[in-house]
Amino acid sequence: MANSVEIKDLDLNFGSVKVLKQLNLEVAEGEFLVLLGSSGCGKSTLLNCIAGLLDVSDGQIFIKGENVTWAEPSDRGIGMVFQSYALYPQMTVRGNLSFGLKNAKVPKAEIAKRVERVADVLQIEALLDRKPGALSGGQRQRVAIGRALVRDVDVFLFDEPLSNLDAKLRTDLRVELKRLHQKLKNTMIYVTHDQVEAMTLADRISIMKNGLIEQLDTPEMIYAKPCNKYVADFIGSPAMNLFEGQLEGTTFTCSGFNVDVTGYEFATQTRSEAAAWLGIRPEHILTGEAAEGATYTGTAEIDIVEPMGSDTLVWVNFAGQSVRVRTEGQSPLKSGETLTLGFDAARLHLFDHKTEIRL
Amino acid sequence: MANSVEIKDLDLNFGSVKVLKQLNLEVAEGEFLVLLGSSGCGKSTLLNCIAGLLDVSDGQIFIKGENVTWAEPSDRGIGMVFQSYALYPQMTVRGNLSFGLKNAKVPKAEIAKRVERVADVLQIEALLDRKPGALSGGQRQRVAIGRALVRDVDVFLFDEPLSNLDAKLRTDLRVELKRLHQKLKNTMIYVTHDQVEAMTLADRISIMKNGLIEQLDTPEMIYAKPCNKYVADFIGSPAMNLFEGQLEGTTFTCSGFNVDVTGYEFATQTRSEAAAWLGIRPEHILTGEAAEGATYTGTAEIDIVEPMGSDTLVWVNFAGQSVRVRTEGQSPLKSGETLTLGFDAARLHLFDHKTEIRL
Amino acid sequence: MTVPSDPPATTAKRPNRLLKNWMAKLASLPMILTALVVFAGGTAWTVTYSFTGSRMLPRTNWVGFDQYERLWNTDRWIISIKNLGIYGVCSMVLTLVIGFTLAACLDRKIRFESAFRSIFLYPFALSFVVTGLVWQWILNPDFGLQSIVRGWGWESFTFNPLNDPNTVIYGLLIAGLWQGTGLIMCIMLAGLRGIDEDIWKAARVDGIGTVKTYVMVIIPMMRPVFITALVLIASSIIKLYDLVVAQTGGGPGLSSEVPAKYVIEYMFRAQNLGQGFAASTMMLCSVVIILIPWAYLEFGGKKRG
Amino acid sequence: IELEVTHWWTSGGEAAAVAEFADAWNATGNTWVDGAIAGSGSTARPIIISRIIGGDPMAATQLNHGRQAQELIEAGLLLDLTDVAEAGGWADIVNPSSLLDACTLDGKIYCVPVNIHSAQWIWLSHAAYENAGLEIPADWNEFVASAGDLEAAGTLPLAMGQQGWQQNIAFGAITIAVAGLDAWKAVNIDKDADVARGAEYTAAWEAIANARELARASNVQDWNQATNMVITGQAGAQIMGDWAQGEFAVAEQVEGEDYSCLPGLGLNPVLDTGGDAFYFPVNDDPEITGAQKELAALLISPEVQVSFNLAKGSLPVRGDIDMSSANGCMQKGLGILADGGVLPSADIAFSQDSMLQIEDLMAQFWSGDMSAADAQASYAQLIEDAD
Amino acid sequence: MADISTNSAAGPRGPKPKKTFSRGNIFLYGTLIVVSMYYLLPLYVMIVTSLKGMPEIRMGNVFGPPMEITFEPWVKAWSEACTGINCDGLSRGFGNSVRILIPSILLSIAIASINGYALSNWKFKGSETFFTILIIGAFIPYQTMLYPIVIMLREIGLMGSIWGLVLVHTVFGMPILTLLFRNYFTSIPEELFKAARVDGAGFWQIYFQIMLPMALPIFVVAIILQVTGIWNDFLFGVIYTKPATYPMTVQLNNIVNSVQGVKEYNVNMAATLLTGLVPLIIYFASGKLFVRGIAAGAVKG
Ligand SMILES: Nc1ncnc2c1ncn2[C@@H]1O[C@H](COP(=O)(O)OP(=O)(O)OP(=O)(O)O)[C@@H](O)[C@H]1O
Ligand SMILES: Nc1ncnc2c1ncn2[C@@H]1O[C@H](COP(=O)(O)OP(=O)(O)OP(=O)(O)O)[C@@H](O)[C@H]1O
Ligand SMILES: [Mg+2]
Ligand SMILES: [Mg+2]
Repeated sequence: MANSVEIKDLDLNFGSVKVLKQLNLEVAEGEFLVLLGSSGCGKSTLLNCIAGLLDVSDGQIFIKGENVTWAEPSDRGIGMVFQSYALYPQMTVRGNLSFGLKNAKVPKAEIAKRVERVADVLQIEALLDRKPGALSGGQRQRVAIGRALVRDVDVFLFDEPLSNLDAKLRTDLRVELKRLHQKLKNTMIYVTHDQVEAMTLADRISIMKNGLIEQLDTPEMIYAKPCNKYVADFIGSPAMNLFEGQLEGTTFTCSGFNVDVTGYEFATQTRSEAAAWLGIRPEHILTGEAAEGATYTGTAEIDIVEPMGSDTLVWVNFAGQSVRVRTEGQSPLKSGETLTLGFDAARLHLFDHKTEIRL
Repeated sequence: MANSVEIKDLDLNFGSVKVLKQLNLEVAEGEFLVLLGSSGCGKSTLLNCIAGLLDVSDGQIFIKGENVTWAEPSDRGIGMVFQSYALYPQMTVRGNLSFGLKNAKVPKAEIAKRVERVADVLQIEALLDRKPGALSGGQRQRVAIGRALVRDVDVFLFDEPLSNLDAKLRTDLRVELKRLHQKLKNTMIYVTHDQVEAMTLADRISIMKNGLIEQLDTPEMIYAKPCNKYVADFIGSPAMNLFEGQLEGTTFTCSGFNVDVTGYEFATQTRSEAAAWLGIRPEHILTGEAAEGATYTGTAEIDIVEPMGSDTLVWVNFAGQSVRVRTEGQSPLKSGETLTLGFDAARLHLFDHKTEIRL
Repeated sequence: MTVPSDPPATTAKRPNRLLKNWMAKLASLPMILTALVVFAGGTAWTVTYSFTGSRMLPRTNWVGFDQYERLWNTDRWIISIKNLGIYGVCSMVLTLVIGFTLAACLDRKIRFESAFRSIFLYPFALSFVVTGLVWQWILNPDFGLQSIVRGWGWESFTFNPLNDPNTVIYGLLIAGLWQGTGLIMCIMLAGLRGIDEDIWKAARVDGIGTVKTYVMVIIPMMRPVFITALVLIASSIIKLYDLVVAQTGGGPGLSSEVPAKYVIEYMFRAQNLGQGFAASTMMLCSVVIILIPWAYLEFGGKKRG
Repeated sequence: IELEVTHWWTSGGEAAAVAEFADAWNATGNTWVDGAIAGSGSTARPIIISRIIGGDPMAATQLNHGRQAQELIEAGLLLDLTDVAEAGGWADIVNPSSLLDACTLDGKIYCVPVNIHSAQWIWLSHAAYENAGLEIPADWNEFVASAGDLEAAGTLPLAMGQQGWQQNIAFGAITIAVAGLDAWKAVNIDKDADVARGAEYTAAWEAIANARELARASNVQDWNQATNMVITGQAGAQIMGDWAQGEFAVAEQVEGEDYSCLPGLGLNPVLDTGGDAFYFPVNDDPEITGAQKELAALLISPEVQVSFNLAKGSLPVRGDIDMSSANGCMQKGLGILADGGVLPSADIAFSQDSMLQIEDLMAQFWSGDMSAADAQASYAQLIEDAD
Repeated sequence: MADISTNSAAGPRGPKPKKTFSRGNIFLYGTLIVVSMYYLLPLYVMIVTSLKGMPEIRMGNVFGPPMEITFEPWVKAWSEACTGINCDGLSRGFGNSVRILIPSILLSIAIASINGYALSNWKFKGSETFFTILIIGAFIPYQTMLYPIVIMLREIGLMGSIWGLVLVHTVFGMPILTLLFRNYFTSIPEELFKAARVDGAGFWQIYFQIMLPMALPIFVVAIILQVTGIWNDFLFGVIYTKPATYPMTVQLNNIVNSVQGVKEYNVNMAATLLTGLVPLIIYFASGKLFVRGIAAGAVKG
């Protein structure tokens, strides 16, 4: 599979601020890559560089094997969708869709055909003669996607396209996007800071922090084997519980408990006697009877119970800190009661204390 | 338990637009009531009426048994927290906290004491001499809460206090709020359109639609026994799957399947031969082996699989529509495969087709 | 995944920096020329010739700082500066106070808002010549306000600001405010409309009175608006000329002279360009002194995206 | 041929006078395009000079002659009229010859003097004096003596427009009357600061300080408004140049019946000989240049001089024409001219720069409470620095 | 429990009764009305005076309504008042003013809007510097620039023509207008611009097809400011043109400043009103748009 987008040693500075630092990225043909990261980490900047909307300070960008580092945005074979839709407010939907084609001097008949096709794909035929102001948020974003689609490009760039929508619409459009990708099989690069979107949409997720890529892997791997503490903490909602302690041989000791981590798949050779972090996801903490046979079993006082309908989040005081536990369904637990907890060694995560890299 | 807030036959019109219509509400002492509803349904309006920031068109408002319909906001014994924080930007945090008290001519020593106490409760001691501009969103909202707290009032009103925060902070502050309520035991009325907040925080949730209260009940009841189709559809994410069909005796028939609803707890006397809606939550659809023994078992083609880390959302084509199924953990299902589904009669919801009221 | 990671041989050249966005640069040419040739060039020219003894025509007979020395030894210049100082401070304060008060009144959801707004704004549509003329007339003691009030029976009423050297500057002020406050009110009103509703609500819940809320909360929040207004007022104050000429002609005596008038008269009536240029250079200096803090506040503090 | 002529003659009498020029020019088959700019010279002068410098000049323009135009001439921007002057024999006919000298630079003539204005006049209102039951004063001293009674009768003794140049005219007239001619010449022509500090001038300044009190209640700005106060009898007198006559004429007042005029304030019957002149900016178009010269000759021609000066109330620049139709004031002026009681005009004596400084001092003095001694000291300093 | 509230159910109900004449309201409207009088007084005086005959004016009372309404001053101001030997009032200047106004507005707004657009969306090295110089230029008293401009106009050969004047208006209108447009265009989401770039639109296409149609409010403000400024301009109009093309204000100045004996106040006022009519109409007509435009372009600065 050829690389659709390839970024080499990309540097980007705003004045003296280095936003992207020697960034390398390869996106395969037809891949759905999600850039995930906290606010200000440089996701949009990277996307803008790929689109040619920002001049890179150093490095090269290839799209479909061609060096486009200095090409105009419109010549790069990309389409882009923005968080704020960025529809041209004074043009009708049809005008919005055909603006780029008109600029490219595509024949009229061809424009009409393409607009029809896209409108059909996105089911916005009925809206073609309205102006963006007369559309709902979801419809607007659909038109914005259509505007990228109609240009028949190889690579789609999305900058948080769903952030402005309410929860319900977000879910719907997310599914539509996924369906669209399955149908079109274009390369898509998608920026978000919503984990659910990242997890559900991506073929691969690239987790960014301060202009660097921390981990680039499939959603499953990122969830199951975060490569460092940052990624572990970042992915998963509610976030992973982390305990600070000592790893001695195969035993992790911290102020409140110790647990035998023999069942843990070490990524590297274990160093004994090292300060380390132990992480466990709220949904992987066993409770009640299930906890009995676990690698480690203990008890904790329940602080807060948050019923969420389909499951319940319980905050317990354990090992001197507030620990999140997620239990299935609606649970009869009450604040102040005692809960039995169990950790399964296979579900643990261990990170070096200093480098924060997965052990 | 006395009613802390009582609203009688409240009407509110903006010109000719009736926003609240003969609304009645009673909030018990120490209760955490969440007003939930889609945008524009009148939640903020109701809250503003309670606070005295809007003049009611008709009806009465009692706080602690006193008729405050015409009282000034500051005399009602309420504190209010806004989505946009609404901090006074040019005053320090201390200034923000003490401004109202100074104005009420509270003695200096008393002010200092109260500010200290609140700062301690909210852990913002270190921020007291900063200005809001130098605070993060979460810190700002904490100060805004502090400003309400410091006034030592009986009723707290929150208007979407967490909407402007990012996901992680939202979760943290949500828990803090819950803890605060457990500690202070004040009456709190909380507006949101985020279900998770509503479910986790509320003692009771009031679901509003077009200025009317649709259902007022505990989170568990609202989730388990939504009183009508609107509430059923509104609560739960992803939303409940709804099928349109006919209820004949104890059998529900629709275009794709029919299911015996004998195990269903009818709320009212069953009318046979009525058009009805059948609803089932994605997390209540049984899959694979578990589905075998269910009231109804069928198969469906998988459309899209969305792994979300701790669980997986599967979209299947079933009975002519796209049906959401939520399965535990990371599932090996793939798009295009066939999935066995099972419905459990006890987990179903039935609504009258015309009135949309729960059967 | 096998990735053909050998970079394609055709490494695109970085395009010439100057030619990048050349169309934008071309389109900005009028602005660049104006900035460089007219404003920077004209200013430099003026400053340069202020060091010459030019009379009617610009000449390069250098005289060093003579013109400045003479300038600061001239009573009229000192009076002009003082007048501008008094007028400037009063006008600045009063324009802001009145502009803000009116805007605040209009912002209180009143009836006939647009009528009031038009009334306050319309003088801005008139030229200073008109303003000066009308007020000169209204303030005329023989048939203006004074005679009316006397006509009502208050015989000892005296209101004759324009003919008294000590008060003439306030006579100018009355007219200047009449014309200038409308625009400031408009700007303030726009600023008030931009204030978050919730701040008002928070203040009401805190039990803070309306006036106190304005003073303690709203005004500090409108700092950028006040800065914009301040800059506008300052620029019009420094340019103050037409009004004086139309209303008082600088009189009685020299009691309402202003620097801009000094510049004009020395350039054209006295035909002493060097002196006029020296005076205008001093004015430019004061502009720069005003502008630097403003530019710092506007552009230095925060970076725009 | 259309010639555009700029000037700042817009008051009633002035406009009537310009109309005489225009009619005469139009009568030759050409067209007079009037470029009047109201206000005083300070409004008009930058406009005129800008246009000349800007290379888009008018065909002819009014300027006070004197030193105003010198730099323009040096820059080669004004048309040399020597040939016209020689053809017309201006050197012989222009009286006094100082007028032509003011137009001459390096032996070449660059302007056409069109009239003589003198500033040393006091105009007295008969109506005001009759109301107060007083005799009409015959000179400045009598006027000062009568002022108290005039004031008692509710009449303003001295009308004074609150502008520096008017006050300066009054100053000049009073110094000639009080300090005497020699002192005046020493100061104004020789720029002798010691004389300006001397006793004669002290007396003059005291007289001025007195006059200031007489004019205290005068709160008009423009000179013709002040004149109007004299015309209507609101004020007893005004010190103003002979152009005030035009206003009396427009108001249909008769010299000797309704008003009186005293040249040199009735004490020292001398007149300065300032006046107006027309300049002709250089033009590329030879046709226009020809017409400019034609106009120059026309302006000084006898008939035009008569009609113009009668309308404007000024004296003609040629001694060889019949002005018998002029009124009494003008006849007085002509008489003084003929007697040679001629002084150079301030326009010629001082640069505009010095003039403005002096006027500023006057404005300051007349409107405030500056003592005569302080004013005299400042004045002497200005004379010392003057050029 | 419930009885507490039932007992007090007799208390206040429904909307809070509002006193129409509350102290606050009296103060508020009182202030507004008093201030309005201050603002309206001159207009009233102008109108009333312009409708009086001279005899009535000499009698004194400027504030009294005319006993006998006459439109003669208006006629005179429009078509008869003299300056020098021309007695055609303001009528001649009106046409000139319009002829000057229209191209000046078009050119100055066109250039300023392009500047603002380039400054907000197409920043290049030094663009902010030029802009800063421009803004400082807004503070320079015009009069001090007269000479340099005369020289510049002479060099490009536009001295004395209407186009020279148009150019001058464009130059001096540029700082404030550019600031307005720049602030406005900066407030338009950058994404829109980026989307257009991706769509292959160039500098002018984005300007004409995307930005221009969105800029109506700020155009209103710009037009209003320019109409006021250019229409009321006297200095440039008189210096950079010639008598044949003098704008109305020059005629106004001539009428007002040519004192012929007593000042004809009624004619002056009529002339003044006539001259101010165009901007006045625009102000009264534009109303809300102006505030909105100011909010969009000035306040965000
Ligand atoms: N024009 C600019 N000038 C200077 N700094 C900038 C500019 N644009 C962005 N930055 C900085 O670059 C960094 C990365 O910005 P970027 O917009 O790429 O973040 P992001 O990851 O997209 O964040 P978000 O999730 O909030 O959109 C930020 O720290 C930001 O402050
Ligand atoms: N000042 C007003 N004038 C007229 N209508 C108003 C006003 N304020 C609110 N409304 C209308 O009242 C209705 C309810 O508004 P409200 O702000 O209470 O909604 P909400 O439930 O808080 O919505 P959101 O979740 O978006 O905050 C809306 O339809 C709104 O358009
Ligand atoms: Mg971003
Ligand atoms: Mg709301």
